[in-house]
Amino acid sequence: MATQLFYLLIFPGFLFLSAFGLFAEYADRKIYARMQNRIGPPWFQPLADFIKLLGKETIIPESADRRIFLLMPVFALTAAVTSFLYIPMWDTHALVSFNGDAIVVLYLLTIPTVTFFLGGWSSNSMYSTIGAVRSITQLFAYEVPLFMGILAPSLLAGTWSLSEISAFYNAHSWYWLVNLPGLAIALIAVQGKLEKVPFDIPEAETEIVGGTFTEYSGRLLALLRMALDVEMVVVASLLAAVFLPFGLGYAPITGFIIYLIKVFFIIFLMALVRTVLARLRIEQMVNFCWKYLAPAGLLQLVVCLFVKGVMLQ
Amino acid sequence: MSNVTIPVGPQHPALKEPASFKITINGERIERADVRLGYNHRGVEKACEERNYIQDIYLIERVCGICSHSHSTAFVLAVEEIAAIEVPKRAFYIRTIIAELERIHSHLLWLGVAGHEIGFDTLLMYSWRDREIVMDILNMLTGNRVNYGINTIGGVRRDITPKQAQEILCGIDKLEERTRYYIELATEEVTLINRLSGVGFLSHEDALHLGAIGPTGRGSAVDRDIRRDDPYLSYPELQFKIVTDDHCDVYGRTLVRVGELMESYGMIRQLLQNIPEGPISVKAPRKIPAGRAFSRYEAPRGEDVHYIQANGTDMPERVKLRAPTLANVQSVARMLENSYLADVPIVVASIDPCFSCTDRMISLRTDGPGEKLMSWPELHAFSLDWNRKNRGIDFTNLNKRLIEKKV
Amino acid sequence: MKKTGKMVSEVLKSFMKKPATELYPFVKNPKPAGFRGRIIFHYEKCIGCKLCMRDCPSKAITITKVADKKFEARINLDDCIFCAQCVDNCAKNALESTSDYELAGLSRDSLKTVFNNESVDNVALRPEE
Amino acid sequence: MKEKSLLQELESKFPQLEGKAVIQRARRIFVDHPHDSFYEVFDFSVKNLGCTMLCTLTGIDEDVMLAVIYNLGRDDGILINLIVRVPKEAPILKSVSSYFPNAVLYERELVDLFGMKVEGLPEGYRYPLPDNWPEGQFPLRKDWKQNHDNAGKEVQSDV
Amino acid sequence: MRIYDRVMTWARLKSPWIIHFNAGACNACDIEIVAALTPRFDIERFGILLKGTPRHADVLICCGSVTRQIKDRLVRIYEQMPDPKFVVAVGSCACSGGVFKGCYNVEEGIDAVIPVSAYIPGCPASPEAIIDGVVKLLSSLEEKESGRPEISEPLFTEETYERKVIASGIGK
Ligand code: SF4
Ligand code: SF4
Ligand code: SF4
Ligand code: SF4
Ligand code: SF4
Ligand code: SF4
Ligand code: SF4
Ligand code: SF4
Repeated sequence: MATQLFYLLIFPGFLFLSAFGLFAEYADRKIYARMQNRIGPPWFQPLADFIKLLGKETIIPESADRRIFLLMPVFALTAAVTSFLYIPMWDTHALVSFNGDAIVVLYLLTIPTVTFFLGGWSSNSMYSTIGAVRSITQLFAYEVPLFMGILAPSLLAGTWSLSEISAFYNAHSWYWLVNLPGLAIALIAVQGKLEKVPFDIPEAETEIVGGTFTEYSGRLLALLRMALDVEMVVVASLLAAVFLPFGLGYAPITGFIIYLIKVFFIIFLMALVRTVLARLRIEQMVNFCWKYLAPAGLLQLVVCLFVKGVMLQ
Repeated sequence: MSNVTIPVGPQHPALKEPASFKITINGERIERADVRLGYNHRGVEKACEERNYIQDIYLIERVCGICSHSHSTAFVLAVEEIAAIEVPKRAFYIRTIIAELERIHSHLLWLGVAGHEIGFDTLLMYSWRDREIVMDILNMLTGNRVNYGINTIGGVRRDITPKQAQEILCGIDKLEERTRYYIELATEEVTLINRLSGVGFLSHEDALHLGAIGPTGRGSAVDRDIRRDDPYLSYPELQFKIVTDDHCDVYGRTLVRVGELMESYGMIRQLLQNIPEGPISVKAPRKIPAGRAFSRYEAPRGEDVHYIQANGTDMPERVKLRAPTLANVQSVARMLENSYLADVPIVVASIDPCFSCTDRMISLRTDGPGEKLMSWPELHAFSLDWNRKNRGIDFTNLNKRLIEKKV
Repeated sequence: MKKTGKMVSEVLKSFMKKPATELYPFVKNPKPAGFRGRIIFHYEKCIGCKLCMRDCPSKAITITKVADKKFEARINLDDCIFCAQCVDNCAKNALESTSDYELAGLSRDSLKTVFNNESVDNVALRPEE
Repeated sequence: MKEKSLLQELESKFPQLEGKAVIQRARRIFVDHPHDSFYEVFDFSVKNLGCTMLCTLTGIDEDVMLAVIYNLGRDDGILINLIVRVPKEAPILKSVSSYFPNAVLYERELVDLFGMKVEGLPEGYRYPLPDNWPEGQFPLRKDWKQNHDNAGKEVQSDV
Repeated sequence: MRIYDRVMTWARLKSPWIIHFNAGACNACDIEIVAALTPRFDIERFGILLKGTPRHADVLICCGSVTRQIKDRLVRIYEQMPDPKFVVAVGSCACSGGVFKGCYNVEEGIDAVIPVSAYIPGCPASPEAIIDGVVKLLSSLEEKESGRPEISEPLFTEETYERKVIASGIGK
């Protein structure tokens, strides 16, 4: 029980993830700034933002649905933290794993989006409502390619458990190369999940102010931002585990460093995507996802099946 | 989702300046757009009548901080016409150089803002970084980054030294190279093109009918440019072409603006090459004889019109200004019809609106399909009410809080 | 050719390059000669003609007589628009435009500057400082 | 000269304009005209003299009369400025927004700042002035004064 | 609680999020504010982020001479910001009305409507001057900030507010 609590609250649970999330946000912002040829924030910036928001007045709009408005940020954070427990880091084993956890993680990762939707909807402000509707619309569009992108490797590995997927690729080196197109697909789809350019449509500042988050302030906003940060780490780790499954099984320290390098590499790629692209319109985004991204994901699935067939012979 | 009205502005991230657009949407489509201006009305015209001509130059310069030189030049040109002042040629050249530098700064600024509106912040960062080159040049020539204060009645206040001329040319070369890159970017980057083309469509006929001017009109193939049609300053002596485009959408307007940038570089080179020697100003009387004059000026956003009536004292009898944005606002409402909510910022930005000189309001009658018709006062009341409840501070609640505290 | 990700190479180049940022408050770039910043007043040159007051667009400058042939200038930095018209108007060069632009203050009173004959070295007396 | 021929065309159509229309300088024609046939002149200028844009409407307070200048622009840069005067007591104009949609804005400005009445002006929001601006205050009229005291401070009145 | 206070003060000084509001400015100041965000000046170095909604902002960066139309919006934005909050007036117009002082449709500066914590003169205030102003504001807070948010009183009630609008000298 005690160790489990330790896992859940300290490492790799809440505390570690929070710190990691904040640092990842820093890395993301810094890389973004450097790509734009400016200096960017200092290293403690996300932490300062977080603490400052904790100390600010929290305004709950008159017309908002209080309970939902208050609960949603907590839900978002919890879901994001929980999903991390299933993801293998340096070992081929995650803390918790069972056959099918890949699916569970993907579902857990949709929870923050749904909570953003509910939170935005409950704030009962026009901007938030539109942001909320957009975030749900977009969820349906990117979720399918994301699933296909991530499921292709698991098909090839023949298991639905993330740990086993890692183990499989670790054992059969170079097979992961087959999945690189899947990485590209997932990278793009994930921008939607994290609400970043080109899919930051739900919070498009120039159109609908702050989107779903317009009415949030103070502590609640801090939690929401934290949830997004943690989600970023989880997603990066997930992609690293599934698509870059090499260098596993070293001693914890070396393994951890390799893991960090992979995660930051993924974060770098994500920052690159958002630096060079313009925001799409919601209907362009849906179109793009169904017309190009989903078929590409399908193709990836077929390729994986084919490779598997060859391999079995 | 049924019809929802969202107010955009007057404080809204997409608008650097106050104006309020009331947009009725159905889902993501716009059914109706109303524009309300006037938030920036400061009463400049009245104030001009209460100040002397010298003070007016600075006041009028501050009608707008982007085309500050446009306004002040249009003003001094009209005053000089009334007083029949023979302005030295060199002064005209210097004014023209500043005018074109201003156009460069304004168009680069627009490019960045447009990038920002479509969520392409990298473009904002890059184009504004490059804009600093021209800001430095202006700072060097005039002593201020914006609101240059270079004009005075009878000429200009500062000369351009050969060394400065050299620096201008050097900066222009750098900018030209960067602009090439932006042109490449604008014609090749797919996400950019997707967000710009087909958006904010304004047909050639509509543009003519609604009197669209400047890049807004030229992006719809309206071949109008005061620099050629009603030449002033040193433009008659310059070789340049008027950039037009027949895309009739935001993309067309973008191409016009980057095209004009290239033209401006050419013009500045010609000006610096041919600038005549001589004095930069003549002494002007403080009291301007009675008379009237209209001056027109092609500002970065289109035609700027000034009317001055003098009555023989040192203060004008009447100053009237018509800024380009005012003429283009009507076109915006037309462009917004039937476009996506996501496109509002970029469409509005595409006329490069500046309301500080404009501030008036228009109403648009586009009755979208299936729309509940609301009378004006109704709509107004609805939006006010809505605003109170959802966005604005609810005063009633504040009152309650206050009363509770007191009791 | 139309393609996406046109900016990748440019962006990666920027990533490796030194940022374009100037480290302003820590490193100060000199302003160009002729920069129009804070106006200062040389009291010994002033003859009290008040031409500077006449054309000031925002009525920021006031010259008052403090003693025989001695004049004091008040320049309200919160009003002044740094147009330097007063400098142009002054035939005696009693006013001068400096390149000082770091003028922010926490109260409006701190923005009222007074120059009088006690300030021997002609430095602005900013009340508060 | 283009301006001359335009002027002749105008004068041959409206003989009463003889001597009222002047070419102030290249590309600037001023037509000072009594009120009764004003809209015919306007119509003629738009339809037959090639005026394609309305640059602006300029109101001027001339003591007992209010003057309005209609600045019509041609594509070649010639401005035809038609002046009309209406008495301050009953300043009534007709809307020209059917010719130029843009005119709505300029006319509203006249309504707001000069207190003109414009017939045929479509319904809409108030002018450049705020909604809570008092009735009957027209800031651009010469006799209008702000109740500011000399220091530029507003006089506080307890309304 | 002292540590709490110190940490909070530190965080607050390192993370001033701003919202920009144009209260009838000529645009030059607005542009200089945006320019301060771009690579050459990059105020994200100080942790400053520009936010679109007043709910997320700590500092209201305000320029312009406050026209009558915009006045109630300005108050509304100010009221929507969560405490603690600060207002910075950028440009001569915002400080005092500048050249527009005495125009019939303007108030005289931001502080005629809402309390202002720092004034940055200039026309327009250059990005450097804006950075300088923000740094001065922050260092002054460092000295006196207690760390705990004070909840500010609402400025106007509906009635007093309306009265103020009506009362403020419209021409006779
Ligand atoms: S430029 Fe961008 S960051 Fe600045 S106010 Fe506008 S939307 Fe917000
Ligand atoms: S909008 Fe026009 S009337 Fe209003 S202050 Fe500006 S110039 Fe004057
Ligand atoms: S139209 Fe815009 S840019 Fe031109 S003077 Fe007016 S405000 Fe300035
Ligand atoms: S159009 Fe815009 S930028 Fe130009 S003067 Fe008017 S408000 Fe300023
Ligand atoms: S010289 Fe100047 S100060 Fe002296 S009387 Fe003449 S105008 Fe006045
Ligand atoms: S113009 Fe010069 S000499 Fe005359 S009062 Fe002003 S400062 Fe003194
Ligand atoms: S610089 Fe301009 S505003 Fe300032 S005091 Fe001199 S004349 Fe007045
Ligand atoms: S202070 Fe000057 S530059 Fe800034 S908004 Fe006012 S007039 Fe424009």
